[in-house]
Amino acid sequence: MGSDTLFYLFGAIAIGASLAVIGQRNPIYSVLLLIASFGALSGLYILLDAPFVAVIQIIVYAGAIMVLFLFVVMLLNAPHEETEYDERVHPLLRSGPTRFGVALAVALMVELWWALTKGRETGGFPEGSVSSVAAIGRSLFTDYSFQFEVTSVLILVAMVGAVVLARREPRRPRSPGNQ
Amino acid sequence: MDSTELVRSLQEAVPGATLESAASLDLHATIYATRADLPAIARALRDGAGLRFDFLAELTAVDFSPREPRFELVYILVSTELVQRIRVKVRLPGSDAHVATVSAIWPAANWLEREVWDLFGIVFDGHPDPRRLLMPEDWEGFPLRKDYPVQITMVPRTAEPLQVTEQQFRASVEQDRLARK
Amino acid sequence: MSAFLIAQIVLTLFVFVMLLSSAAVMVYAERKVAAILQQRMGPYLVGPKGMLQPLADVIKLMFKEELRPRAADAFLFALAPMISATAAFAAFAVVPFGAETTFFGLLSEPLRLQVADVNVAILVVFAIASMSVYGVVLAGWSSNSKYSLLGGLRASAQMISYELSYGLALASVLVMANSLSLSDIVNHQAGTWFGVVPRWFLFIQPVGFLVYMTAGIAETNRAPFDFPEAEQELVAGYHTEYSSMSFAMFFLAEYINMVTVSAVATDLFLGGWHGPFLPASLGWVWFLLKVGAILFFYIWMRWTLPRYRYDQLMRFGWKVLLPIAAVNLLATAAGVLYFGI
Amino acid sequence: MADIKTEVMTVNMGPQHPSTHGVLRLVLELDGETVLSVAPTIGYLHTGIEKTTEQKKWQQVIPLVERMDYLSAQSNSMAFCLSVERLLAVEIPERVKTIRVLLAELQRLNSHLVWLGTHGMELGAVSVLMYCFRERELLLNINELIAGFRMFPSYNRVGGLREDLPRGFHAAVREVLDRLPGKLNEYEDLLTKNEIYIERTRGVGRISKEDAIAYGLVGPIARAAGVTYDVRKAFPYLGYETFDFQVPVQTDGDVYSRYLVRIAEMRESIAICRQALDRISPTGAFAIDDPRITPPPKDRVYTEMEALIQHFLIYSQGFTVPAGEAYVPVEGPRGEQGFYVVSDGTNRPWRVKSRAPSLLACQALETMVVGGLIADVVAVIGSIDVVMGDVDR
Repeated sequence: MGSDTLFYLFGAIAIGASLAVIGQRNPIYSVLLLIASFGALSGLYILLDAPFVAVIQIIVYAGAIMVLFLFVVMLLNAPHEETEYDERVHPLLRSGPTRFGVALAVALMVELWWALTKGRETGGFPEGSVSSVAAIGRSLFTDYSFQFEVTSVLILVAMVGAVVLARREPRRPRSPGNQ
Repeated sequence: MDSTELVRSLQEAVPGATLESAASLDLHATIYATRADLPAIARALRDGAGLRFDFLAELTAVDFSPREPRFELVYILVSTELVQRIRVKVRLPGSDAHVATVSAIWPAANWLEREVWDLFGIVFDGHPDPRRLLMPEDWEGFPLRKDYPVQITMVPRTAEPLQVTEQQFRASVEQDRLARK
Repeated sequence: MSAFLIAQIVLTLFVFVMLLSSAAVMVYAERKVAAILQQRMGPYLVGPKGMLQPLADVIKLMFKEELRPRAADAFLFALAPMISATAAFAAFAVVPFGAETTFFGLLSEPLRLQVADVNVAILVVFAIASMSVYGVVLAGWSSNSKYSLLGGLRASAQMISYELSYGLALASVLVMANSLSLSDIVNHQAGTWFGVVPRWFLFIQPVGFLVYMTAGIAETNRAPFDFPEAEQELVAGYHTEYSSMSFAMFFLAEYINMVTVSAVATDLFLGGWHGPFLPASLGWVWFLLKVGAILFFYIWMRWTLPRYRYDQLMRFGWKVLLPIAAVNLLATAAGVLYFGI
Repeated sequence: MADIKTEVMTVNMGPQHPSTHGVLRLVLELDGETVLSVAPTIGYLHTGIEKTTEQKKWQQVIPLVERMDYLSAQSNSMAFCLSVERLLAVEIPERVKTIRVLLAELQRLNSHLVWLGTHGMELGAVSVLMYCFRERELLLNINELIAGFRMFPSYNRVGGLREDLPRGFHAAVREVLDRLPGKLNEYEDLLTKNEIYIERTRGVGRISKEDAIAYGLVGPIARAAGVTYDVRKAFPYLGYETFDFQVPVQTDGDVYSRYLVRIAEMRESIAICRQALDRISPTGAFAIDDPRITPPPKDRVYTEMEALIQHFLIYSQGFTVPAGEAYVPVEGPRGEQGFYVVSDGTNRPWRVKSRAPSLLACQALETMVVGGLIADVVAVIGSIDVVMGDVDR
């Protein structure tokens, strides 16, 4: 099997699974399809001769972040998406968050188109710089050290924010007298 | 402390209460109280100086049917502080067997009173949770009464196997799904 | 088709069969060791000294009826044990278990005793281990049983907490060996210091080894960290509703995961197949001995210690183990920079 | 800021669950794994023994009451016999009293061993169970030796014992008593200083001294909370005042304290057993000499007409007990235990009520469990040592 076939296979899985993610009513299935999509993506990375990135993709996204997603979905015990809207109304005509979603989708499309056309102009990345772990490490801590540190700080801020948001006042246990 | 002495100190703590001390074979101080006086006496027994019966060891009833008054409630109390025991008894008529609860004074009485209600049908006024304790909730009759037959064939309904059809089961599961949605 | 390729295929099949039988051996060893610890007989009826007991168990499990709760999610319920078992087998693929050998001249070029030699092997083990949690979590969720759900929730929380320490403990070894390939790491540990002490990373990285083993036990859901099943609390946790072969797959996965964790620990910290007295071609004997010792330790722990409590484990993971692992990594990196090991 | 909305999960723990000690059912409301409320439901083992006793002759009640609290058979039947003997106003021989003390203490050891084993197993230390049952086997062997029955010997009789002690009794008991202290050290090695065990039990299932008294808790649970009440010391029976022993007390009222109290109690029981064993002569009176109550020895039944008639009367008619009521408390393995017995002067009891320490312990479960985790529920149920046969009767 040539690498072209593999590329189309993984690509099809990635796109198909991603589309199915938003088509699912059951959030658990959505999460699983997203994982499948990540798996296909990491297959694509391997085809690009970047096994390190592929494995990291699995460890970080599929192995850690999606487990958290699944945890939350299970904890909320929401087997089906709540459908508040009337099914007969066309999605684009519905109010509130849906319109916002449509706007976001349009923005994403435009960005994607822009990025693809731009990418073709610059001609992609230099060869061989992504395959070796040492090379990745070196470029992260030399050429891109500022970006790396900024990202770290950003994640730290997000983490602190999450802790603050999720913190709850300690629940007072009910005493047996007052129930 | 023997029963006459106890009666005297109780009488001081609850003036106007009708109390009588009774002979007992097992050397337990035993007193009879009336239904009306019970809450005041219970409080005095727990808090009174020289009494301090903080520990309700046992609460049960005896059915003396066909004698009237039919029921006798028995409270066995222990003072862990002064190391003494007392037995307080309350006579209840069979026609209207009810008495004030003491579960606010001794929390231990909660289940014990439920058990007495369950098995003897004695009502405890003001009980926080007046349900059956040992028998199934839909049981009829009070098994430890003397007029309750020893051998009966009564099928507790809660233990009957649930007979549902396939469709009913599916509908129920679906309903549950909808409810959880 | 070259002899080399055939050898490779045979090797792969061999590893697969060996893993299957290692689970059987583990079941027998677990029951026998537990029995000895508890001063009783253990299995003794089936076969000599009860050695065929695992076989009897397998046959029994195969002929059991496969039950599925009516309200369960059929697809995921069937999928979950497969994920567990597949992940367990896949993780071992990149673990080397012996030096390169030509099988006494049968092969023209030396064959590495490893199913797939990937240069990021250690990360692959780690990635697959992190995927194996899905089997447990999905089993818990799809059973539509509250105890199973609690087991699944515990599993996911536990995995996330312990993967970090696990990864950091691995990283400190990677820094020392300066490679991501398990074979390189093992070969880095060949030889001895002063002619006596083997050059195992265990002696330079005792803290790393402890962290790795603790996190490894938590990752494989073994006592005293077996919260997802915790039969005294959650009945049987995530596999409460499973029966027959689907249950057997979880069982199999648990034992194979133990073997994998032990094998990786041997490669990382105990010098893999390097050892005195034996020629290099028989290195796998040393490997087996070391893995066996760690597995015995696993069983010993299980039958001696009470179970930890779930929140205590989480607190321990985040507040004790993770800082220790992080400090250890920093110290290792500093040491490597300064001494240039 | 508004709370994140989380759903409370209702979990049915029992009546079929590996660690609810039989058929106790707890309806738990959980927030994550934190217990918000617990509603114990009992009655699944309700066999109506109290009603049944009213149809039985006095001596027929003994095997019945032994089956209530199936881990302390000897204590049950002894407490019942003491109450009936009080009604009959008979004084039993000194030797019988001492034998009863010995048997009751052996029963306490037996019960505590089962408790320790199951408690250890529920916390995941499975080997402790095996070790404890190994020693319990020896105690059951003693039951088998004296009565031919291991769990429910029915060896106590109103007015004494069924028969004299068998040959070799002293040696058998002494062997067990010599063996036990070392084995207790073994259990303590596994648990007392075990970091995981301490973390699992210390501060868990705490109950205050005041609550313990108010909820009618007795025995090791109350003594772990600082209550010094022990029937053997407070209201001595069977000559307990002549024995030299301590009542172990802790003050924390948590699971760990209960464990320490029970372990210390086992050591005290061994001491009492040794003292009792020294006092018991190998042969001697084993029942009162009262033809109304005690059947004549077998050799006289076979040779004398009067003895045969007496034997026949006791086993067909039973004996009558004067009208009245009696309650003699004893210290069973689970605390104050006793039978409130009412007689109407006939050969059958009018009412027998067992004071069930386990029932009240179940009731207090709520105070101990709420606010803890689901794993603590298991630890607490184990630590209060409920016997469902005693709860439901």
